[in-house]
Amino acid sequence: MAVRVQEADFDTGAEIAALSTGRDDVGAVVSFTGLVRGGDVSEMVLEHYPGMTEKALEEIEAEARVRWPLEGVTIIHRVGPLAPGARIVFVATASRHRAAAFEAAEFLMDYLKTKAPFWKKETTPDGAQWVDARETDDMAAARWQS
Amino acid sequence: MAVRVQEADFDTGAEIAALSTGRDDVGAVVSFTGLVRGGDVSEMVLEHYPGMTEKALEEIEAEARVRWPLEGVTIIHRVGPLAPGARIVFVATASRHRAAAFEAAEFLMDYLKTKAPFWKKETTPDGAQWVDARETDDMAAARWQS
Amino acid sequence: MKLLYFAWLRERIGIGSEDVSPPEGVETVAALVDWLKTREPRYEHAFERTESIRVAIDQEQADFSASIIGAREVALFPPVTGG
Amino acid sequence: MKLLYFAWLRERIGIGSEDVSPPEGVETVAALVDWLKTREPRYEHAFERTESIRVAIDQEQADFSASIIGAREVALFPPVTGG
Repeated sequence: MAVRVQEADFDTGAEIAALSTGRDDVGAVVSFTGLVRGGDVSEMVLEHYPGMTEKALEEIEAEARVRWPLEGVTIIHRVGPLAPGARIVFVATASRHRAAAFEAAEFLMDYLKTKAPFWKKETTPDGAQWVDARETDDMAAARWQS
Repeated sequence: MAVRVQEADFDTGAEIAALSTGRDDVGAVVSFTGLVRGGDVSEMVLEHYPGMTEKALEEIEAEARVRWPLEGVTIIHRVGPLAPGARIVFVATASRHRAAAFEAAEFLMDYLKTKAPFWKKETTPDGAQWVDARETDDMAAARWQS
Repeated sequence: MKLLYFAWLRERIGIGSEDVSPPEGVETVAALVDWLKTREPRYEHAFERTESIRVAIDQEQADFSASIIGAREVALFPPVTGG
Repeated sequence: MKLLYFAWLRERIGIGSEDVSPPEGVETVAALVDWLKTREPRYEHAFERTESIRVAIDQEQADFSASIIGAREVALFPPVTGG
């Protein structure tokens, strides 16, 4: 399945390769890997809405496939506790040409950030706190609406 | 080194991981993998200008680092004979935030396509032919000039 | 009707889900939230700033003005912060 | 001065590199190419459409109007098609 929500880590190289293995019509694969940044943060916990999450990610994928000619899409989002430096999210797009792959990957991340039901809680020296939604993420998602 | 020109294949997962391993200030890694498309093409040969190629790629990397706050950049370009489905080129960018990583990766590919001295020769049923430069690549590179 | 709460809303209310039977006349998300606020102070506290609360009805994003009539599952949560 | 040729330019000229000593007065890339065209038909053929030929002087991109005085290495090639 193109969309996965899991506690386990994932293998970016294998995921990228899977989008073009056994076929020769893919000219471009773009991937995005999101990681937990440290600094004051000692741990991050990802909560989600089981059932709706998968549905939301599949809708986001379907929307990307309507907008761009894609040969493949993979979306993986981890949940549960994650340490600084850990992978959180992975999005990859395969297309014949690079522009479609780049745009679709950026679109998927912008939409995922504002539409998929995940919530981050960070532990810092001040205690554990839910991360606030960022206005810049709303703005990033809004630019795809025309 | 951040820039490599080589006949050998490369490991996309290892390259992506290398940009964030042992550090926790990287929040986003974007990668682009370019592959040989098949169809009528049975083989592709990549010629380059040894010496200038590395220099050109390093200049492109330096330009990206001036324009975006990047924590890391990797550019790999293969040369020699390549079969359909084979990886040709890899670009990866690491940054604190995703917008910089996405934009820089796209910029690197656009500049590489128009400024790095590589030439492709395709073998089709009609024989071997040098690939023509595409006007759309010049247009893609031009949009970064303002 | 099943209610689901996530993130700090879940923590303030103290439970992740519950089954409720709203009284007659409670036909929208907004009315549902107003009714919940009358039940106990923890709901009042959780829903004090409804502009920062999002809603999904049967796992689809919805507005506070949306009808909850016939809904099986209504989820209330803060703006999402994944990715 | 070392000249380098790549891709179909290399194939038409039949060699990838050569050392040349252009006569006095040949001071730009354009003049160099004009002089090469007078040498043999294969150069005439290779350089018949100069608008589709690019140049690098000492491994830096340059124009046909650029000076070649003091240059160690001049490379002539079609528009690049990597990536």
